[in-house]
Parts: sequence; C-alpha cells; structure tokens
Amino acid sequence: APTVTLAIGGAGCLCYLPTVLAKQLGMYKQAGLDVNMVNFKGGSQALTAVIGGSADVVSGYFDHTVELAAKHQKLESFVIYDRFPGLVLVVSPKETDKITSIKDLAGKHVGVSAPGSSTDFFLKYLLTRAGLKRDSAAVIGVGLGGTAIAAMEQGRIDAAVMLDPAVTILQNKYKNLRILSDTRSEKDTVATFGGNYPGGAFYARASWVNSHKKEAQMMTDAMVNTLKWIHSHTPEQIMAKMPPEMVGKNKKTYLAALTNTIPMYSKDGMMDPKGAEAVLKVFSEGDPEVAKAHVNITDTYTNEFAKKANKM
Amino acid sequence: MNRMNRALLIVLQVGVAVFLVLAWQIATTTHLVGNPQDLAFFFSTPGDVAAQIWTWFATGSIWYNLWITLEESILSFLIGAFAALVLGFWFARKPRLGAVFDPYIKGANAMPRVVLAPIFTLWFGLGIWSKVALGFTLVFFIVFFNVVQGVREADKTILSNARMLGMNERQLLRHVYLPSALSWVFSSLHTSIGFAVVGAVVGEYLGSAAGLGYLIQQAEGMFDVAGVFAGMFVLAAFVIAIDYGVTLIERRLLVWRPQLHGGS
Amino acid sequence: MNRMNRALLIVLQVGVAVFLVLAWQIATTTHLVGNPQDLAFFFSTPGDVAAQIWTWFATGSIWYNLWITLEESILSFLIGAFAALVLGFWFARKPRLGAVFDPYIKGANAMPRVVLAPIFTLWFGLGIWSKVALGFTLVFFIVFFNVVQGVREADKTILSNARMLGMNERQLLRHVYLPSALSWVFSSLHTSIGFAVVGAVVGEYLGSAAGLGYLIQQAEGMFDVAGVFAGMFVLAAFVIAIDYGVTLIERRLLVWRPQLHGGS
Amino acid sequence: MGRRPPGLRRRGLKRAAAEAAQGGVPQGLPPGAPSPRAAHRAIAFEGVTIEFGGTGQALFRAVEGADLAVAEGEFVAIVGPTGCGKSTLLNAAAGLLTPAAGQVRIFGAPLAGLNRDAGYLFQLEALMPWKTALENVAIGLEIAGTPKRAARDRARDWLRRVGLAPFADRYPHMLSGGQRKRVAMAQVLIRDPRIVLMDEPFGPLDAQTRLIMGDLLLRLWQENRKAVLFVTHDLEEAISLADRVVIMSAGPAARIIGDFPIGLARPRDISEIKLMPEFQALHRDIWHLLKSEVLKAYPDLTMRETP
Amino acid sequence: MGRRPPGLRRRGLKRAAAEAAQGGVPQGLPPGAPSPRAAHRAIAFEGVTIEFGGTGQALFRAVEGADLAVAEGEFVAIVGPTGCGKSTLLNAAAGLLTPAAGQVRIFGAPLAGLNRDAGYLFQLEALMPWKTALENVAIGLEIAGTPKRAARDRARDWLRRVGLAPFADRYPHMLSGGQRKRVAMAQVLIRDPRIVLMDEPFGPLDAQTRLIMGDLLLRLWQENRKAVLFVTHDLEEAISLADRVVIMSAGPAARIIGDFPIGLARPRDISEIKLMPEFQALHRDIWHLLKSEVLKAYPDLTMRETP
Ligand SMILES: Nc1ncnc2c1ncn2[C@@H]1O[C@H](COP(=O)(O)OP(=O)(O)OP(=O)(O)O)[C@@H](O)[C@H]1O
Ligand SMILES: Nc1ncnc2c1ncn2[C@@H]1O[C@H](COP(=O)(O)OP(=O)(O)OP(=O)(O)O)[C@@H](O)[C@H]1O
Ligand SMILES: [Mg+2]
Ligand SMILES: [Mg+2]
Repeated sequence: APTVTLAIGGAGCLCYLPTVLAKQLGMYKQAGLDVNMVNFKGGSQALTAVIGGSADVVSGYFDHTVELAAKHQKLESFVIYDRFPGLVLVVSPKETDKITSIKDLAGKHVGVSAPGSSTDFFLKYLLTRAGLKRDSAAVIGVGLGGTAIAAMEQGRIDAAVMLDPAVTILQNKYKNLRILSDTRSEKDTVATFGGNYPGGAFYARASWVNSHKKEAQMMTDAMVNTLKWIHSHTPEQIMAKMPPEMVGKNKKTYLAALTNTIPMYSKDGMMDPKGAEAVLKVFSEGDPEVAKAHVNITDTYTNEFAKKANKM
Repeated sequence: MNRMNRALLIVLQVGVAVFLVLAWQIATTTHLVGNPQDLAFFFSTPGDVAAQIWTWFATGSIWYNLWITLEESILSFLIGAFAALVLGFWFARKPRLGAVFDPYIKGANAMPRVVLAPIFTLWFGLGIWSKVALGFTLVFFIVFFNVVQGVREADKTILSNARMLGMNERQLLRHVYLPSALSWVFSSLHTSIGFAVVGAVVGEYLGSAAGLGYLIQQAEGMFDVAGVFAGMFVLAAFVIAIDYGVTLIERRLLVWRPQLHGGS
Repeated sequence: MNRMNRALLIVLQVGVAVFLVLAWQIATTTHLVGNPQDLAFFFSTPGDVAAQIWTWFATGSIWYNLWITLEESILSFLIGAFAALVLGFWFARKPRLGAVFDPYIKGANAMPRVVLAPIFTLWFGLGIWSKVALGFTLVFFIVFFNVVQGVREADKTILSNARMLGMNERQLLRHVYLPSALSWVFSSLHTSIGFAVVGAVVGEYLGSAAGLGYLIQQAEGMFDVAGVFAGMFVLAAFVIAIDYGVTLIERRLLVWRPQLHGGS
Repeated sequence: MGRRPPGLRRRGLKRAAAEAAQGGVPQGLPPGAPSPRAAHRAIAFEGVTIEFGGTGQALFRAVEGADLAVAEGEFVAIVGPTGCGKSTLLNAAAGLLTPAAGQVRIFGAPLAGLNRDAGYLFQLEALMPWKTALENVAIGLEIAGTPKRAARDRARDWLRRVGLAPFADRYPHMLSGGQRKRVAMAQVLIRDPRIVLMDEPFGPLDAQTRLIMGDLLLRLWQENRKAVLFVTHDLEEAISLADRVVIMSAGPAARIIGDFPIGLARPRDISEIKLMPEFQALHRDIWHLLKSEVLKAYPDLTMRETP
Repeated sequence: MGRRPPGLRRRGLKRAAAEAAQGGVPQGLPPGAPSPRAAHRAIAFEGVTIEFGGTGQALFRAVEGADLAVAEGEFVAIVGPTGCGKSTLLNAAAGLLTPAAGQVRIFGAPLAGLNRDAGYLFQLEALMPWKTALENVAIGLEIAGTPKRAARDRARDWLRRVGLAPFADRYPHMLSGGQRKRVAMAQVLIRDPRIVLMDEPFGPLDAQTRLIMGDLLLRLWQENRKAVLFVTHDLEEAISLADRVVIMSAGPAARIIGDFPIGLARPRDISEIKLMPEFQALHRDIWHLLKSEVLKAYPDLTMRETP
C-alpha cells in the first residue's frame, strides 16, 4: 500500500480529532493507505515540514494555504473536516465584570497562541469588525496550553483567544466565564464570518495533489468516512476509541470538551466557498502582504475529492 | 567511603525524596499552601503521577517511547561530545584558526535552537536524526568550551618537557593535552548528558511521532499534568543512571590523580 | 599578538563572514544547490535579512525588544551564575551534602525546560521574570558543574599549605578555591552567556509581549523567515559583544597565569 | 628518645642494628638515656606506622614504628636516604596524614586533624600562583587578622631578609626555583609558629645562600626557641644547625636507626663550624651509618621487583 | 671560550673583573686561549641576552651577553647564586626561550624553535602525572617508534639503574621528591640525546644517592660522549663531574664571570676525588669567586627596592 506521511500541528487539539480518530478506526487502512502520523508543536511547524519535503500532507488549519499563497507557495486543501474554526474569545475570570464586549478590549492585553498565528488574525478581525483599530489591543503570545490558563486565571492577561479543551476547562472552573465570541457554534461562526469558516483540513503542495490523486482520494475517503462515523456515535463512544495518552487523566473534562466540539466537525468534508472567501478577507485585513498578493482563493482548495468520496 | 557511610548516604537521599514528595502531597491536597485544586492543576499530585508511571511500566507502553528518547539522547551526546572534542582540540592547538572562528562559534551558541527545529526537519527528516541534531547543538557547545579551556590549562612545564621528549603535535595531544583536559571534559559531560536529553525531548516536543517528548506534549495538550510530570520523572531517572555510568568511566580514567590528604 | 596580527585576524574573520554570506546568496538565488525558492523559504536571502535588520534599526523599533531580551539574558546570566557559584562552592566544600543532593541536581538538569514554561508563568507571570527563570535553569547547571569540578581540581599541595597557614573554610574559599576554580568558572561563563540568551528567547517564544523572541515568533508565524534570521543575527551580535566583555574581565582576573614558553 | 633497642621484629631494623654493632660507631644516646619529659615535648611520635594505598592496590608501608620526640625549643634534623619517608613523617606531624598505627602527640595532646601549632615548609611547590610574592608572604598574617597594611609591611621586611625585596610584586611563576623556596620560607616563618616543620628548605639554593638562610633560621630560633623538625639531605647542614640528628633507614618500612646529639656550642657560626674537629668526628660517624644504609638499600631496591 | 675580557659596558661584569684582579685567583683560561672550533661546538651561546616581561610590566633583564660554548663530548657545569639565570640559560639552549639579543647555535646552526637534539631535565616537576613511572620513562622511546614492549623493557632497566625498580607502577604523586627526580632523569637519558641539559638533577637526593647518580651519569657520558650542560648549586659536585665549571654573577643582568677548566684525570671516582689536593685547590679558587659574588649580591638585592 502507498505510504503517506501526515504532519499534524498539535494532535492534542480537539479540532484535529478526526485525523487521529481515522487512524484509530483504521479508516486509512481501509482506504488502502499507510499513514505515518507525525505530531508538531503547531500548525506552522507542520506546514514547514511539508514544504521542506519531509512530510506529504498537513492536517492543519486551512488559513495557512492562503497565507502561503501570498508567499508564492502553492498549497491546496482537498478535504475540510472542521466547518467552524473553534476559536473562542474568552475574558479572564478576573475581568468578567469589566469586559462585556469586544469594544472593551481596547487598550487591554489579549493573549493569542502566538503573534502572527491564526488566533492573532482572528482577534484582529474581530477588533476591526467591532470598529476598533486592528492593533488597539496589545497582543501577548501565551500558547494554547497551561501557560494560557495560568495567565487567564491570574489575570495577567485580560482576555485570550483559546481553543478546546482549554475553554471547557475554564468554563468548568468558572461558571460565569464570559465568552465574547464562540466559533465552536454555527451561530457565532455565521454571525462573524457570514458563513461556515473552514478550520482543520488536509492540504498539501498543489503539485503533490496533482501527482498523487490516488492517495489524495484515499485520504479524503478515510476522512469522510470518519466524519460520518463521528456523527453517528456518542461522545463516549468516540472517547473510547481515542488513544489513552490523548484523553489523559481527566476523562470528565475531555468528554465535556468533546461534546462541545462535535458540532464543529464537518459532515461531508466539503469546502464552503463562502468560507474560503471569508478566510481571505480575514487575512487581507490582518496581513498587508496577503492583501497585496491578490490571491486567487479558488486555487487553494478543491472539492473534487470530497465530492467523489461522498458519492460512494 | 565505607559501607556504613554508603548506607547512610542512601538513607539520606531517599529521605530528601520522601520529604519532597510529602511537601508536594501536602501542597496539592490541603489548604496549607493554597487552593489544592489549582495547585494540582499545575503540579498534579504524587499519587496521580505514580499511578501514571505505574500504568506505563505495567502495560509496557513506555518502553518504546523511552527507547526512542534514549537513543536520540545517547546519539546526540556521543556525536556532540565527540565533535566538540575533535574541534575543541583542533582549535586549541591552532590558536589562529581558533581566533578566526571564535566569534562565529560564540554567536552560534546564542542561536535559540527551538527556532532552528524546522531547518533540522528540512535537513534530517522527521525521524530521530532531527532530534539528535537539536541535542547536538546543546551538547556540542558545552563540551567544546570546556575542551578548549582544558587544553589551555595544561601544565606548562609538563608540556615543555613532552615537547623536549620529541613529541609531535599528535603525540602531544594523545599524551598531554587529552589526559590533562580529561577532568574538564568529564565536568562538561555531566552537564551535557542532561542537555542531550533536553534536546531530544524538546525536539520531540516540537515535532515527532514517538518518544517521551511526544508523550509529554500529548499530555500537555490535554492538560494532563500527571502525564507531563510522569514523563519528566522517568527521564530524570534515566539521566541519573547514565550519569552514574559516566562517573564510573571517569573514575577509571582518572585513577592517577592524588587524593586529598586526610585530616580534613 | 601584535598590531599586524590583529589586523590580519580581523580581515580573516570578515573573510569568513563574506564567504558564508556569498554561499548563502548563491544557494538561495541560483539553481546550484537546489530550488532557490524552496531554500529561500527556509533560509531567506542575505538581502532580505539585511533589509529587515536595517529597517529595525532605522526605525528604531528594535531597541525596545532588544533591551527586553538583553535585560532578561543578563539577569538570568548573573543570577544563574551567582547561584551556581554559591551552591557549587558550598556543595564542593560539604561533600556529604553534595553527595545527598547530587542525584537531584543531575535529575533536575535533565528536565526539559520548555515544558516548565507554564509553571514559570504561574509563579513569575508573563513579564521578564518567567524568562529569567527559564534562562536561569540553563545557566545554573552549566556553571554549577564546572564550579564543583573546579573546586575539586584545586592543587592538593597548595591546599594543604593554605590549611597549615591557618585558613578556615571561608578563607580557603576566598584565597584558594575561588582563584583556582576561576578558569573553570570562566569557561562555563562563555558557554552560559549563549544559553542565557537562548533561555530568554525561548521564554519569549513560549509566551510574551515583547523581546526578540517575540519578534522571531511573530515572524515565524507569518512565515517571514527573513525576520527570524534577522532576529537571530542581532542576538548573536550582542552575545559576541557580551562575551568579549567577559573575556576582558577574565584577562584581568587571571593575570597571574604563566604564558606558554615561546618556540611553539 | 635515643636509638631504639635492637631485637625488634622488623628485618630492616635488625639489619641496621647488626650493622651498627659491626661498625662500632657511637650511635646517639644509649637506650636508657633520660628522654625529655612528656610535658616538654613539642612533638612526639609514638610507634608511628604509616601506610599508603587502599582501594585495590596493595598497602605500602612507608614508615614503621617511628619513635621520636622533639622537645620544646629543640632543633632536630632528619637525614635519610631518598624515599625513606622523611616527608611522610613531617606530614604526619602536620596532621596531614593519619598514622596506621601509633600516634603523634603535640605538646602532650594526641593530634587529631590539622596541627594548628605548626608551620610547615613543604618540599613541593606550595605558593599560591595567583598571589604575588608579597601577598603570599603576607597572607599568613592577614588571615590571622593583622590589618592588611601592617601585614604587608612585615611581609616586605621578611622578603628583604630572604633577599627578595625587589621581587615583591612577582607572581611565583616569574621567580626562580630558589627564589620560590625563599618566599615559601618567609611565608611560614612570618607567622611565628610554635613548631616549625621544614622539608628540604634549602634544597634549591646555592651553597652560599644556604649558609645565609641557615644563619637566618638559627638566629630566629635562638631568639624565641621553637621546636624545629628539619628534613635535609645535606648531612653537614644537619649537623651544623641541629641539636640532634636523626637517621632513617632506607624504605620501605623505614625506621629510625640513629639519633645523634650534637654537642657543638651555640651560638654557632655555620660557615666556620665545619672546620671544628668535633664537627668532623660527628660527621664521620653519622656519615658512616648513613652511607652503609644507602648502599645496602641500593641493591636491595634494585633486586626485589615488588616492595 | 674563557672568561670575557674586562672593560665591557656592564657594571656587573666590571665589578666581577675588579674582584678577580684583587683576589688574584686564576680564573679559567686566559682571554686568548684557543676556543673549540665552531664545527665542534655542540652548544654555543653568542652574546645571549634574555629578558622577561612584556605586556604592561617593565622588562626584566635576567641574563646579559652570555658567551659560552660547550664542545661535543664536553661536560660543562654552571654554578651561580640562586636566581641568577641558570635555568633561563638552559631554557634558551632548549629553544624554549628566545633570546632578546644574541643567538644560540646548536652544532653550528642557529637554533630556531625547539632544540631537537637535546634532552632536558627540568628543575621543576615535569613528569606526566597520568602515567606511571614506567610509562613516563618509556614514553620517550615509544613516541620515537620503538615497539611498546621493547620500550617498556628498556624503561624497566633504566628504572633499575636509578634504583626504582619496585616503583615502576606508581604514579608520580605516590613517589617521594627524590624518586620523582630520578624517574625524570631516566626519562631524559633513555632517549640517548646528543646534548644533555640538566637543571639541578640531584637537588632533592641525599648525598650518597647523589654520588651513585653522579657516577651513573659519568659512566654513561664516558661511553658515548655527549655534550652535557649541567646546572648545580653544589660546587663539589660541579668540580667532580665536569670538564669545565662556569660561574655566573648574581642577577639581574647576570653574566658569566668565570670559566674554570677542571684538569682532573678521568675516569674519576667521584666519592674519592674530593680528597685530592688538586680538587681542593680548584674548589678553594672557585669558591672564593662565587662566595664574594653571592655576598656582594646580597646587600645589593636587599637594598634596591626595584630591579
Ligand atoms: N601517596 C603515596 N602512595 C604510595 N606510596 C607513597 C605515597 N607517598 C609516598 N609514598 C612512598 O613512601 C615512601 C616515602 O616517601 P617520602 O616522600 O616520605 O620520602 P622522602 O624521605 O621525603 O624522600 P625524598 O628525600 O626523596 O623527598 C616513598 O617510597 C614513596 O614512594
Ligand atoms: N617569567 C619570568 N618573568 C620575569 N622574571 C623571570 C621569569 N622567569 C625567571 N625570571 C627571573 O629571572 C631570573 C633568573 O631566573 P632563573 O630561573 O634562570 O634562575 P636560576 O639561576 O635557575 O635560579 P635557581 O638556582 O634559584 O633555580 C630570576 O631573577 C627570576 O626572578
Ligand atoms: Mg621528601
Ligand atoms: Mg633554576
């Protein structure tokens, strides 16, 4: 069977769960593919490994393809498994009373996973949409892990863009945790971006996709099957399939976070063209280079494989 | 050190461990230090960590990851130390060459290795070698600077004598510089063993498919602090074991040194 | 080294730099080594990096970040080296104490610092102190092991003589152990300056609002390799400058050592 | 203390004793001679046996059953073949080595740990290389609490006495072997210790400087009589300086095989004393014992392949 | 070479010359005596001046205008007050120091870099502490390519000659001062160098062992005549061993102030030679010069506060 090396930008993130689950369920094998999964600290490291040629496919956020298109690196996504980005703008428990809307963030310290990351762009987009200047809040890189939680709890940052399971952990601890924007839900996502917004996706160099159509199809098949499996099983069943080192000690929290996240997973792996446009808009606002580059957004994704996979 | 002393020493060492674990237990289960739940979130509890370690070893799932990490650590330690020895001796013996490259080596030592991880992936792929490269960049500099200094410290009279005995540069290296730099080298090896492991783990942490760093990152991603700490303790235990091996070699190689007079 | 030699040395040093930059330029603009666009994606081009550095300094935007990073580095260097000196001398002089804690120190040295970042944030916040803590954990161990070894290496006859002259432990430390361990300490300082900076940058990289590590991370997030490399070069330049300062102090403190006989 | 009576267990001593009997030389005090009272003994070796080795290696017995007392104010010289254990004995007196058997008493009290009453001039180089000659000499006073300036002044004075005033600011590696030795001597003597242990202090000095330094040492000793234990390989020097000359047998398991009181009048002019007939008689006697000991030791050493 | 004619620039030499005139002692060859032909000179110092110092410090002129030649097969001893520059001169002959003025010729060729023809026994401890006595002795042969086993065998033989057979496997720190010196001597001599430089080789040995070692050295030298330059502070030793005894003045800016050919017949029995009247006459003459030099140097050294 052909082998594909899959680089994943933080397998622990629930947003990437379908990728791991597919392996656990044997979906790749079933599709006739050996997948070699390599975990990275973040999406950009995973992407860099693909550009360097040490991995074939990235499982990561779609928005990188847009950013890279501006840098003359042609990447193409071929299956989307998150239809919402899952980014949540949370207010620090210490500031719950003082910050009630995005407008209140002006002049505050807001944590993002890293400056220049998707979380950063998301914040800037929200700020501009609220009528503020894009740099009206000071951005602090805090990662997505314990650092972010510690900083939030101690009030060292006033708000942060977070992902699950961190959000759920905070919600469990602080019942009245204020959330300013929650793109784990369809409602907020549509309200924010005007449609579904693609999160996690499989993408690769365009040249790879064109020369490895068979493998790309197999991956898409495996993913679409996994998505169908997810939506036909309970969170408990899903959790039981996940490798124990990813679930960790605290099963209750995991389950809660998973339950919060399930609606976020796509049902068919298809890209919503409106969503792709939204990504371009977000990044054009955040990064002048992207705006200058006049990216043709339709070059960065294809629904060809997902369509076939759904027909099966 | 006699038998009695050795027994006492081990008792004291275990005593320290017991004390630390107790303090940890108290901090994470009582309100003496702070909110135990908060503390447990960041530090886990001794019981959880022990349980995690137990599970790993009982199911045997740890061995593969541990083996990967140790392999990377030992390779980066050996390659790094060897390269540092060779280059260190070479530079120390060719002071002009050394002077020319000196600023570059010092500058290179200030490179944040974490940032270089993508480049290592580019060059060495996703397997163990990119981690070995990261570990190498830590080990190399620690050993290198000590070797250079160790060579400089060689006794001037012994050196003159050796040269008068007709030694050429190679022989000087083998019979004078190497033995006299040996205690410097060993000192740096004690430091660099730890850093080799750190390099391997950080390499895995930044991108890998197996190893303790991988386990730690998984655990961290899920806010499973017990897993993080369990991984670190397992690591530390193995480093202590390797270090003990180095100490044994050191004792063998340095038999010739005088012991301090008694009466201290 | 006379005037002539010094000039030649600088010429050679610059020569190496020119050679490296040329190789880099050729690799990233011609097809000699590989696809230049791919290489430029990972290594940027000399022109871009120079332009970035120029912009930073021309607009002055770099100074604030540079200052933050240097402040963190220097603090962690000083605190780490000082703590290592104190503890190293203490342990070396109380061998029993040293033996009891030895495995703990070696184990601690194997902790992957990156993983500790959340704990440092918890304890020290997001400001400079959590970065200082990270740098400290690197500097401390490098200096510590060298101090311990340096004390052990003190000449036995000189030591006996000093004790016969009536020195107590404190005086022995001041008049014998400290001076005789000095070259060990300096050797470790050369290594640890680099690591102090690495600690600061990695700390910023893991969570911060300013500093060179922050700039580098931002550049990395936006796939702006020129920015990453520019940041690293600025760092390296400053480390070389600080190291030069340490070398000057070293020369002053070690005036008493014999120079090697001529005729080499 | 006198020579130990013959008939003891060790072959080495028996041999030495037999030798002595043959030669018929008067070897120090007869066994029964009155020894200085314990309270007046500055240093007393009582059956001191010293062994080296330990982990793995076979034990090497350097000195065996040494009995020797140095009274307060007495100047005792130890002479013996090279490698016999003179330095070892001094190290034991300084408290740097612990005897395997027997004990060392200092002013009557058993020595445990360092001998705080003694100043010790080592055979090896022991100056601190990071201190100048002046600092090396002054340090003994400074650590005892003398103000820095006063200590330096006295150190400068001492350097002048040993002929090194112009070299005060040199680091040890810039001095010649003999100069370093003289600095070391000043370093020990400036502290004015109650017991002085000296291991070949004048080894690297030329004959004339030796005389000057010997004279200096005698003058100091005469001023306030210290107990001096003085190792030398120069028998003339031993006789001209000491109250008693103690002879050690060749190692291993070296013993004290002779103890000669030197009856020469004091104060002595050590450059002239050699011409006195008493001196020459003493010299002949001691030399005879010593020579036979060394010569006997030689084939012995070279035949046996292991000690 | 004979003594340098009086009337040269330096005060030190003038003084020495004046002294010589007063005393009226025969000081070596007259100025015009035939000097060994250049080609037959193993070592030739030609107006060698050596200075120390450099960065920052004032220059210290240790030796000034030294002219001295050692013919092939000649045994020359250097005697002089402590710190005068004897070791410095040897270092220059070994190529470890470069003269500030003048030059050193080895077998007629100017010396640049290390003197590969010479074996040098240092005044300081120079054994490799990480090698046993045997290894230290064998190393000179091993690096020259002798198979290890053969080298060890010869080294063992040499250790026997210097009386240290039982100590072959000891590390230097387990040996006494005199034992280490003898190991160092074996280390140098085993290589059979064409030129032998020795700096107080017998310093830490007892009188009897000195004789044995001196005898050993003379025997070796007689077998295949090397050029020997021998520093000692023991005038008797110098006279009994050497063909010529060279006297240096006290430093700083020490000069060669006397050069005495020793006409005693060879082979010599160095333990008996002292009793010969010729020996005693020579000793008296040289001693006179040397003593006045040291004594003169003393107040001199102690008065001036800076060199
Ligand atoms: N650390 C050691 N281990 C083993 N043997 C030792 C050690 N130190 C000394 N010896 C042995 O003990 C004996 C006595 O040594 P010591 O230094 O006392 O001799 P010494 O009389 O001072 O000789 P010298 O006149 O040559 O200085 C020697 O045979 C020496 O080899
Ligand atoms: N590195 C140095 N820097 C400055 N002065 C030095 C240095 N080495 C030696 N000297 C000086 O040079 C002079 C000659 O030294 P040298 O060692 O040659 O004396 P020496 O004749 O061998 O004396 P000794 O008999 O005491 O060994 C001395 O006054 C010494 O202080
Ligand atoms: Mg001795
Ligand atoms: Mg000398």
